[in-house]
Amino acid sequence: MTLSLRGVRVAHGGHEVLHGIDLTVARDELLVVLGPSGAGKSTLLRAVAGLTPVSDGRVSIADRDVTGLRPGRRNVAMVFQSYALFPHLSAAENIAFGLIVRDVPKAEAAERARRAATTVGCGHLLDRRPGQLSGGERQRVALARALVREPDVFLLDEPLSNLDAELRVEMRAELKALHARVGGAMLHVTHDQVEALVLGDRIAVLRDGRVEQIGTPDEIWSTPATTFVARFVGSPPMNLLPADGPLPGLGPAGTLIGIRPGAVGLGSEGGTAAHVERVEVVGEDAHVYLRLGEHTAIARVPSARRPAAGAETSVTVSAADVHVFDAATGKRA
Amino acid sequence: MTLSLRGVRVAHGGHEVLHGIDLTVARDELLVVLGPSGAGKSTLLRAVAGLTPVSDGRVSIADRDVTGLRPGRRNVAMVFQSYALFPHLSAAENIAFGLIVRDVPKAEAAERARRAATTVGCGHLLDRRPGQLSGGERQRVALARALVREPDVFLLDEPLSNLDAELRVEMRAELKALHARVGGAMLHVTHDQVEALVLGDRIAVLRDGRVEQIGTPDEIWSTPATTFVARFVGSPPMNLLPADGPLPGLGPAGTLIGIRPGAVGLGSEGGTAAHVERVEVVGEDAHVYLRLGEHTAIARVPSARRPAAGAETSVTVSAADVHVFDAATGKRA
Amino acid sequence: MRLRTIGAVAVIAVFLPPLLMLVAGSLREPGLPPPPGPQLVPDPLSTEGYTRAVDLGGLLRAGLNSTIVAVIAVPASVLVASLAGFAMTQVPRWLTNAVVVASLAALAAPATALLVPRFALFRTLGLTDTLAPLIAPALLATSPLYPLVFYLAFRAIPADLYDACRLEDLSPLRTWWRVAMPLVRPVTAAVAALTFVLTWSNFLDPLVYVYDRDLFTLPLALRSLSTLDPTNFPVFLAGAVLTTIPPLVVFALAQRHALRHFHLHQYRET
Amino acid sequence: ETTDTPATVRLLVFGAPEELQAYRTLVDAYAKAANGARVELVEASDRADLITRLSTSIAGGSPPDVFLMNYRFYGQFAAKNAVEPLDDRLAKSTVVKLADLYPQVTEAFQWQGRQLCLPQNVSSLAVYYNRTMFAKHGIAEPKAGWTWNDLITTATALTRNASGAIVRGTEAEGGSAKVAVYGLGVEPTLIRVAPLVWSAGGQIVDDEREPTRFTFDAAPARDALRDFVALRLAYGVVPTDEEVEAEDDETRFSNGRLAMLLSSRRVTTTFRTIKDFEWDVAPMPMYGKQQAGILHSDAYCMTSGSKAKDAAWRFMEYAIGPEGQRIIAATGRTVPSNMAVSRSPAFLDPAQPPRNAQVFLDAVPTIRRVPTISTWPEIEDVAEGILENALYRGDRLDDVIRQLDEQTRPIFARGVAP
Amino acid sequence: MRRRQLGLMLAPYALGLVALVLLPAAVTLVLAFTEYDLVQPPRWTGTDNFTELSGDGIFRTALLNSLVFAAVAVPLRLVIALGLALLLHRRARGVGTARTAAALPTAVPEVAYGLLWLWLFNPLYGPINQLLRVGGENGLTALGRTPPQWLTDPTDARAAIIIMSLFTVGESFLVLLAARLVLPPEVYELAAVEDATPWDVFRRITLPLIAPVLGLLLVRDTILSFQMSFVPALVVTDGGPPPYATTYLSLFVYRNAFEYLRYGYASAATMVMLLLTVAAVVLQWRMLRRWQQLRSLSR
Ligand SMILES: Nc1ncnc2c1ncn2[C@@H]1O[C@H](COP(=O)(O)OP(=O)(O)OP(=O)(O)O)[C@@H](O)[C@H]1O
Ligand SMILES: Nc1ncnc2c1ncn2[C@@H]1O[C@H](COP(=O)(O)OP(=O)(O)OP(=O)(O)O)[C@@H](O)[C@H]1O
Ligand SMILES: [Mg+2]
Ligand SMILES: [Mg+2]
Repeated sequence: MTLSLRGVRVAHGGHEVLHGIDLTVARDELLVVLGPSGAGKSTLLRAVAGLTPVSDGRVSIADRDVTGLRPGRRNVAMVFQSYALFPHLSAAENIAFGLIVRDVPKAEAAERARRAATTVGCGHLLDRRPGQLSGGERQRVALARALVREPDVFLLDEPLSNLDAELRVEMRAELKALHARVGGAMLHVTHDQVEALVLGDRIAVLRDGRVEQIGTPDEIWSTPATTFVARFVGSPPMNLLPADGPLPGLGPAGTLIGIRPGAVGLGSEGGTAAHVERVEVVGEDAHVYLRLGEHTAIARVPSARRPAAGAETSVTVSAADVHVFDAATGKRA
Repeated sequence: MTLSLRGVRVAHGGHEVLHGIDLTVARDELLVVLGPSGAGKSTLLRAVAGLTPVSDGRVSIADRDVTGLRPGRRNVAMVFQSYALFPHLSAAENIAFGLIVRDVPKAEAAERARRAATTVGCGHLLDRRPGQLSGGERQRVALARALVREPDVFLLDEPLSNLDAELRVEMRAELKALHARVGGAMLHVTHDQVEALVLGDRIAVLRDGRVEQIGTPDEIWSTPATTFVARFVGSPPMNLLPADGPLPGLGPAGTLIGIRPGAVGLGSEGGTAAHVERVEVVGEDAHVYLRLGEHTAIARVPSARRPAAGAETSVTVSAADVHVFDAATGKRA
Repeated sequence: MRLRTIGAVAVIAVFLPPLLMLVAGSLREPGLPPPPGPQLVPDPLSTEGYTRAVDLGGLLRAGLNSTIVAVIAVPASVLVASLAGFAMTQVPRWLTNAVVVASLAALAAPATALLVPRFALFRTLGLTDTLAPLIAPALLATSPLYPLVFYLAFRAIPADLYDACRLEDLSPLRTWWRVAMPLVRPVTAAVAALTFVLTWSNFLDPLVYVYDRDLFTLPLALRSLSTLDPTNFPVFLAGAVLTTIPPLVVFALAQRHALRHFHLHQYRET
Repeated sequence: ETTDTPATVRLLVFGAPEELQAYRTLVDAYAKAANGARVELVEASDRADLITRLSTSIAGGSPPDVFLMNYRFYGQFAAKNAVEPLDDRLAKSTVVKLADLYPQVTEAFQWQGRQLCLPQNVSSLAVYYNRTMFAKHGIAEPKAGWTWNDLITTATALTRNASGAIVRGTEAEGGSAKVAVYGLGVEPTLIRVAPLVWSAGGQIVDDEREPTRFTFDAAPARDALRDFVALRLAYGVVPTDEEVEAEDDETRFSNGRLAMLLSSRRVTTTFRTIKDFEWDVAPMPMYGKQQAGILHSDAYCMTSGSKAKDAAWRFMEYAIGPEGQRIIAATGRTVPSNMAVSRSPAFLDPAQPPRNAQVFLDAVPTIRRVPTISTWPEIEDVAEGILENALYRGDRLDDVIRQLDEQTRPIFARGVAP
Repeated sequence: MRRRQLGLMLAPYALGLVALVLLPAAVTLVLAFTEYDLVQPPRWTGTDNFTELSGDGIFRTALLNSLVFAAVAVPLRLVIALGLALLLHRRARGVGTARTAAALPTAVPEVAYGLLWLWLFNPLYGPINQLLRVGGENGLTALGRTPPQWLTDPTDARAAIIIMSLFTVGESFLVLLAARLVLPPEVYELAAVEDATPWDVFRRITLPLIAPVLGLLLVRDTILSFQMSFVPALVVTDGGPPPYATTYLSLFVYRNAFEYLRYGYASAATMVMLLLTVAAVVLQWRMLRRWQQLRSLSR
């Protein structure tokens, strides 16, 4: 059940939102779509589902051109960013909806709905209406509704955004397990890079309606194709400095050097002098905001070894940790 | 403008959701409310706003008992988890709504709305209706709408959940700056612990309608009051093992020992033997899922130094990193 | 809340008295010279008006006919209106516009302008002097207003819900039944109650299309009672009260069971 | 059709429920008498309903076979050939002869020399009066030969306030609210004014047969109109329009607060329920030199589109015959058109008020009628509005007459004469 | 299949619309150019009927009456219906009863309703005038005026017909109530938090959100006001007081068509009535658009 998009363009009333997307999701692959708010992630999913007409290009599922096919014929399941739960149906009925309308026997549908609900941890809420659920609970119901079927393509639009960390980790594992069991192409939109890195077989980074880079999490992480990808993936984002800036000798002139905060060493001898402007403690880690002359940089250090705000320190970077980008195009050099 | 809750109870049709919440948010303090999905976070906010009646207890704002007051008289601004944007108004009109109904002159209201929108990065969307915005864009409009006023209390219900990491970091900084400027008590609901740890002056961890612990981020992190807080804050969550389990000698018998994944040392000599079941790479870090006899544990190591799945390794833990909990009550021992 | 109750009481105080007078009048004893003005509590009280109204006006038979007509026409109207209203949200824009314009034009056509051509139509079909012409307006939902009302209601449902249905490959008919209809229950209740009243009080149609006294509906029977002598006015009023009771019950039921507050939008979508 | 399979005859009538009940009895009796011939009664409530039904069904091609219609309104159907002439059938009939009926009324239904409808009743105006009240105040009851002056004197003497003192119900003298009992009730309509005009030897239209205009500008008619209007404006013996709207004349009479009422036979049924006082009828007073009454009459008409004319005719024969007339006379509402029946106890029944029912029969020879041109209903409607304002508001007589003329002339012009 | 199903869903209504309304109405309108008395076949007369109408004083009066009625009653009725819907949309003690009470006058058969008001308006004994006379002397009101002569004074009679029509707003009321009930509660919660005054809530939230329904009802009421005044005028005032104070177009048409058998002439009047309706609707539409544009300008 490969899913492939060829030159897909989508416009919202004259204003083009997707500018020719090429994308292939292999059978049984989980592709995470990552991108800033407003990049066109939801629009991409809706185009695949057939809910938004494409103005140009082709969508095919399992080698079948579905561009002109109505949504119901594409055999996809979707979690809407807005959940789109039916307010008049209980959680159980919402989840079983797709089965019931496909004439799955009532008892079987109820049983499968119950199982799906239990998987996403809302088995105890089956009798409630959406109006009586908390935000995260609604999202789980929406997720269960998509998971209960076995479609060719799963389209999940930020399905975990309203869940807490623990549940999210659990859900990720469940999603991965489910995908392994059921197969089918899975397109998972998220803005959470951890989720993207952990979950994705590959990641597509979207920016302003264009695919900026596609690759495995490792590729995306270790060889970001552009400064945009480099900064977008990773939190705090990668530091970008001119090669002839405060940390010279790490890249050819006219390029930008990128250093992830974790690769910024602090306090060792012989480094570049830096001023600590602010320190944020995030559990075991601390984010240290540094001033290097006229430039700023962030370092991530274990919070036990963090400098105090206002202190002077020194910065060392090993050349192996440096990414080099063309200053003009932002492309990886 | 202190906000204080005394024994607040809220029931949804017979089913009690908040079981007596005591909470004080000092003037100019930012309190983050953290808790799993369904814990009652939104309900708490709604009770403060006066949208959900409390069945017992008292809410006071700036030393004024507001329990019986209608929402409009409490001078709070709120971001709803579901945004609650007016579908018929443009983003600009949505943002300016609270000003317009307070008879702020049109021009001034428009100007302030524009500024607020720019702050949250949706200045270019002012003429759009909510239906023409992406999920994250809607959320930003909702946020701008709350920030445009200067109320006694800000109530933000997961205001950043649909934003990407970069924007989120930006927004956090903006929120912090705004709060520093405007003052007032701020109650910020989130399920994102990083957000909680970075943003909060203090954090209240909610569980099943009860406050499990309140404290500064540091207190919550370094001295979690219960195993629940310990596991909930931190991702991957803290490992909990019986004191007389695979890693003996770290706590008195009958207790549980808690070790954060980052504190689990791998591969050094003389440790306890462990089997690597699975490895998740999350950028610079790797989460290593370990089997220790009949127990499991997670270690967080730099991804460069991660073991391979299936490998045998050894685990060492320094006693200083160990949290000890009562096995029966889950309370910190 | 308390204010609302005061408002409600005020509404009752304004709207109910005229009808109480109707009831009071119906309880006068027929045959007495009529009083110069209305009396709030008639003296002597008598229910003879009711007995005589039922006899003289043939109210039982007429009530049965009215009931038959309503039982068929009201559900049919609601069905036609809601189906058409739903289809209008799904068909191409130009067609929707055409139907809206045609409906407004139909609304504008006065009943008197339709009587004669319709009579010819029904006669050609052999339907005069049956109840069919009285049920026929159900074909256009009793009034073209109602499909339009349904159309607006269906249009206000968040598009995501329709999208979810399209994904599940639900046919329009099933989307209508399973999702759209349950979400507009207050509208359905209102339209059902209103079509009931319109059908129930339809006077001109039976006057023109029905000859046989055995097919008379309540408004005709009532009209006949209205020609009674002034001394028998209570009889007419009793008939009016009896005729008003079913719509009253329908309104009460509609407002009890369906016009409750309905949480349609309690989820993320604006 | 043959006599073996009698076609169903549709009879369109209007009336109050009791009246309709009488027609049902008639139809049933006919069915029995005619061996199961079937007549389906199509019931309308009032004249407007009846005309709506009749016209739509004629237009739709399925008219009733027989309908009942007042002579003042049948003209529009007659002029459009919607009514079947009956001369041939009358000539052949062994059951009904025109001579059995009052000629004054059969003539009303002749159109261009042909008999179109068969009248069912022949009513005329009479003065209903409250005998008990007359006795109480010691005032002589009206009797044949009394005059308009007598009427005014009597009415003035009977117009009294709550304490029984004679008052004059004109606005000038302190408001009409004080009047408790009025002397006379009369409607401001053409058919109430016309008899006065005729009595004075005048005409209401320029040509009885082919009228083109009202002639109230000529002396006797003008005077009659003036004297009619004076009832309210000069003498104050009739209730104000406000009072009439508050309580119509029939009700006022029934409640014992109106001494006399000018009306046709129609109100008899209602008045028979009066228990508090005795009442009776008197003939119309003489306004001018001669006695003059005005015809009130309905007739059975056969539609020319009927598909069961023979059967319909047989029913009409029955309805106009003694049997049928007796059944309808029993309602008390009508004066039978069949001379024999009208003189029988079926009508004159002394056990039932009014005792003096003979008044109606005595009036028949003096009865006249308004023109029957096709647009007469419109003319009456227009005239009514003008007369109402004349009586109650006191419009200037010249204006009234001018308005009557101007507003009706085009309608006269459109009319088709018999 | 989807298309066909939608077609089938629309079909009954479309059939009813065409067969029961549009075609019959078209036939009637064609007859406006004929002389037709419902008995004899129609005779083509071109625009004669319209020429005659233009000189017909009764028609002009009826036209004026209808326009005045529409101009006064339509906005009032809509405002009342909207007020009722907004007052009674939330649950509280007595609201259920009040809803039924407000809808009830619509349920009373028209004939009875007319007669009922005939009582209420009774100039001497009617409760309305009795109420107005409270505190006054000699049958005058407390202000020393004579109470309105509902049935005999032309202006008062017109007012009476309008007042009657104000009580039968049940239909608009119920439709608006239903429309209000399906509005999203969350935006109202937000408005509550922002302490928007009821007026602001009404003007800035409720009104724009139910504007489509309101617009539809406005059009419908305008259309109907040319027809609706029929039974009350017939039963209560019988077109009077003279001269034709409450003769509305609908009554004029009815009388001419069915009482005077001038169907062609009545059709011509109907045609004028329709044109007038269209003009009114178009006018309203343009005004609403102007208002919307103004609103968007003021942003
Ligand atoms: N109207 C209601 N009726 C019944 N139960 C309700 C209702 N609203 C909320 N609840 C329940 O109350 C509990 C708390 O809900 P709340 O919305 O406060 O959770 P939350 O902490 O905000 O969760 P989330 O992070 O998922 O938004 C949940 O278990 C929810 O199911
Ligand atoms: N109906 C519409 N009309 C006009 N523009 C629209 C419409 N829907 C979406 N857009 C615009 O298209 C762009 C892409 O929207 P989309 O919803 O795909 O973003 P997204 O990547 O899902 O963002 P988010 O993470 O915030 O949900 C956005 O800039 C949005 O404003
Ligand atoms: Mg999106
Ligand atoms: Mg919540």
